[in-house]
Amino acid sequence: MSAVLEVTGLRKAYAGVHALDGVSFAVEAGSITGLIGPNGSGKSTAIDCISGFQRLDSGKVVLAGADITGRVAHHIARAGLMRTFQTVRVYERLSLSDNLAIAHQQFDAATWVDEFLRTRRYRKAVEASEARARRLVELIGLQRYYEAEVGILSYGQKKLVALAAALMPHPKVVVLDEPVAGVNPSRIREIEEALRQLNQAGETFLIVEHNVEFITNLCHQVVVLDQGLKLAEGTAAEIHSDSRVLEAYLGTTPEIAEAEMRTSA
Amino acid sequence: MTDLALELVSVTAGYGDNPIVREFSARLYAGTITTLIGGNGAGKSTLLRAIFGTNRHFSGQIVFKGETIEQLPPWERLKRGVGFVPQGRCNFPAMTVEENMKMGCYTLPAGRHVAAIERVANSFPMLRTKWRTDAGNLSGGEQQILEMAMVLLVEPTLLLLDEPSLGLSPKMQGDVFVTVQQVARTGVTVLVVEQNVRGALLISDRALVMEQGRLFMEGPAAEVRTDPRIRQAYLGGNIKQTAA
Amino acid sequence: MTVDAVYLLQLTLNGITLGLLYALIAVGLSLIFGVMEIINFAHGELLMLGAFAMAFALPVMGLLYWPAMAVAILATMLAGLAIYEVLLAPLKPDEFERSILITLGLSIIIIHAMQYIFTATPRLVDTQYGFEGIEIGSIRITWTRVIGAGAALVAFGGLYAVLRYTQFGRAMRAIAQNREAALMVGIRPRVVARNAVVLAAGLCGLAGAAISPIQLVTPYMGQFLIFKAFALVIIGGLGNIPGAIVAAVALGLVENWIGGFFEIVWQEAAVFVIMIAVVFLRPDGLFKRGGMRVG
Amino acid sequence: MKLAAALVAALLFAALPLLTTSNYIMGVGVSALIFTVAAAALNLIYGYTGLLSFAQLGFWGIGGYATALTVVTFGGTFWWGLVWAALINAAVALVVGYPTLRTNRHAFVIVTLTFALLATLIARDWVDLTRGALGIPNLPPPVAFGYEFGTTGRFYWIAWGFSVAMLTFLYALCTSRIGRTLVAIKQNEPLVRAQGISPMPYKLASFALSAAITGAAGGVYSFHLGIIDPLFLDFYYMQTFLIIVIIGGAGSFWGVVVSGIALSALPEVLRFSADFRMIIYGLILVVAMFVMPSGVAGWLRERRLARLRKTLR
Repeated sequence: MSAVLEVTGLRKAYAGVHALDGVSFAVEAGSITGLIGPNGSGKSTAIDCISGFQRLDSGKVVLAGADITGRVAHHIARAGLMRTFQTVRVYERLSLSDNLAIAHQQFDAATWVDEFLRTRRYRKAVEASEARARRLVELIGLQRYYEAEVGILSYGQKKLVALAAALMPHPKVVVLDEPVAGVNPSRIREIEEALRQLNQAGETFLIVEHNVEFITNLCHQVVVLDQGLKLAEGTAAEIHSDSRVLEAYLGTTPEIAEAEMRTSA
Repeated sequence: MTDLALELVSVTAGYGDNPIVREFSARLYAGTITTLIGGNGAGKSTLLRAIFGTNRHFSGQIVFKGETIEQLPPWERLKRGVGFVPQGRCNFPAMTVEENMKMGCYTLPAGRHVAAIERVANSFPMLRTKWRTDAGNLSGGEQQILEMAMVLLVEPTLLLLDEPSLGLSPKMQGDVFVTVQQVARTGVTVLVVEQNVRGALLISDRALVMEQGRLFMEGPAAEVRTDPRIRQAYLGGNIKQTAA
Repeated sequence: MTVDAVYLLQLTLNGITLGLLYALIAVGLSLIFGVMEIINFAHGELLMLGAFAMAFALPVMGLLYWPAMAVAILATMLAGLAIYEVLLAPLKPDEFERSILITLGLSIIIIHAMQYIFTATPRLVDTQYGFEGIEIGSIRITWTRVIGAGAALVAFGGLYAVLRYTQFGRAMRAIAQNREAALMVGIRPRVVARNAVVLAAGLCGLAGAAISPIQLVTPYMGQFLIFKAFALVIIGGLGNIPGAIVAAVALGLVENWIGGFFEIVWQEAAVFVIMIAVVFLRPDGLFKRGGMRVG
Repeated sequence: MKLAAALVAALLFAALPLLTTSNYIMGVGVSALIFTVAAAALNLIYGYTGLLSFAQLGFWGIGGYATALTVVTFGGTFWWGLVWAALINAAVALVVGYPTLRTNRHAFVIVTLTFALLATLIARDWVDLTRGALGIPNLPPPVAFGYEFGTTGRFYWIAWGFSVAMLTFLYALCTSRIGRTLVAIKQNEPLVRAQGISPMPYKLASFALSAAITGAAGGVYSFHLGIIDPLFLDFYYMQTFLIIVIIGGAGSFWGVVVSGIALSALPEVLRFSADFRMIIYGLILVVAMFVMPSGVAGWLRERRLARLRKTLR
């Protein structure tokens, strides 16, 4: 296996506070990699920097051999990195089929001239997009909503739509930002199963998630962040038995006695 | 620990059409510190906002000092003694510490401003050293303490704290926890949501554990601290399934 | 072209007085944007109402300047209160486009109702000072201009004091800086928004009253001033009060200098060119923005 | 269905000069057709792309003057005048749009508003070019292949052909992938960027196209009036376009077309004094923003969705 996404020495500070203080990790092609850590550990900042939604201060991001460091979001997407968002983002007032088609259109060869002339190239592109959309909709089990406006779906269903949209153009890596946060427990299993199937079909995922059980069940490789630093890295089993990880989640016992002395002094 | 400070009766609250906290019932006792814990998205912040009144209330009752307050706007609840320090930076960054403190007195009659500021500034000596500094130029920990001070000016009897130690160094976290303890010693009831669960439980009397918007477990802080299910609340997905 | 120093000085003084009156309008817009994140399109019509109120109050008051001005300010404040309670109070902070369209409708109604009732004939407003003025050498400025500029300066001083030293004004800055924190300390957003609109209306009424003896009073006078005020709000930085004042005075100067030497069309175009240049070079406005700073 | 209805409506409109000899009715017809095109162009930038542009008034005026000046001052034909009107406006839209769209949508609204009022002032004050307040009277009727469109009845055909062509073009655009992308940008710009699409070219293109079409519409309308003066930039026109879009339903192609035809005819039927008519327009705008902010089309759509929700749940 080779790394499809390599992140080296990622740094980002807001007003002097380090959100990321030199984080490096790699995502192997064909793997599911988890990125976990407690609140404020820098996970979201990391994927925002990788996907071009925030400027990084320093570091290097390489996607399938191409340096994409500091490029704008739509360039990075076109280079083959698709992402979802923590608070679900879909086009509420467009149909499910349109939601998926838009995610694909930047990746086919048809131009607007082709479209106006309805050339063969345009028709083939639409066919390919449609076939892919049908397949993905079947996978997420929303066939009966194919022509319905996405706005009428539930929160969990919208998360599935966002996932399907990210997969539309056969990206090299799909970055999922909290795919199961706020989703019904019964549905979490469905999402887990869908991701596993997609992975077996060759898709590569980088998943940021709070739900450690979900990550443990699914991921081949897990990276743990804490306070902007990489705390641990390894297989799910290794991470689960690493005491430092639990420490990070539950917090270290602060030196309260010491602090008391400081404040009374 | 018998005096009731706040009673939540089957509270359902959230945003828009989306209830996040569902039928949540709990009691807080006067002068105690209670920690509210639970995984991300469990509805902790939503519950605090519901008690202060800055989100949508669907059903249930919030009883404070023998009065139901769930229909009151936030400023009325503040006048009755419910103080809330939201998550993240919640001060006026382009105003000095002094001006921020004066804003904290907003609901007090003008005659009491000077005495209130004097009283609170005495318990937070750090503030005096930065009196003319813009709040936006303070460190994260200093801003957190300023925010708590701003709410304490009106002498609330119930203080709701949302992630007071988030983004602070361990040393500053310690200072914030000690401050919370000091506040509780003056008789204020505290309900705190904390990412540093261990630190929070160390200073707390009781703990409420939330899962999927509902109350999952409650008990004395010391017991909850050693309960193995807490580990699962953070590292596992669905407590009910794994616990069964 | 040789530049006559006296002529230049005259233009400069005229520019400053004009700029201060622009500033009164722009500051009001900035104040409302800071507190409510909306734009009041009908702000120019408040100015026009102020000018009309002055025009009607002066004869009744025996041409006495100050009482008539007080009447004009009071009248626009009442109009501002009515506008807030009926139209603006239901708006949420993110409804920027809706606020513009609603107040645009209001502006149409006010202009045409005034025109219907009072006709479009321009009115000349006379005061106790008539056309007397001060003369320094060959420079001449009418008292009405001097007093108008002076009243504007006093108003800015008063506004600064209110925003800086009173809970009433601090609450406006507080909401502009952090809405959630404002709720935390018990501020009632609607009350503060209403105060801001009434205060801004009062400033506009002052501007209208001060401008009425200088310019002809017509139902359309607000529209041509307001568009400059909009540009000034952009140049100064949305919601930035000192920025709007500095930009307004600078614009008054630039316009008068250009108008003194070039064709009038360049004078009108200047504000737009400056605005586009500012937007191009400094997308966030010329001055630092961020939560209605004063001083 | 809709297309068939549109075809029938277009043919009915084409038949108007055969049904009536009244210059007045045909004049109302010309206004209705031209205003509908201008409103549809505003719908492209506001309803689809989500950018509230007041600059349409400026484009309308520049288009009118550009066409008139091409014919009167520069000795070109009416048809070349329309081409210039479109090209100049597209260029102006790019110059104004590029810096402004980099900031935020608040700035866009205010800058376009300022632009519209500036255009009014220039029409009045740039006397060397526009002849100031007097305007340019007696615009000659357009001529094609020796046929002079000298009467209202004949000019009507130009207005009809122009609006059918423009509306067809806009319909094709709005229902294409480009139109769909504009809606996507309006709804969720970060998501659009995450899907590899750069929003800026789309926004600029829709602003420039909207400007070009509005400009050409202004050109046609100025020759319908036969005179152009600063009143051609009266805010009345902007208000009319806005009300058509808002009542019809921003973002709905057919909603705006239907309301364009209906609302341009309505004030003519009601025949109030100019001031009174404007007061009613203002009231309509205010009331619509409170009662029906998404227009008739939006209201119908909400009802349909509510039904759909019921059957799906």
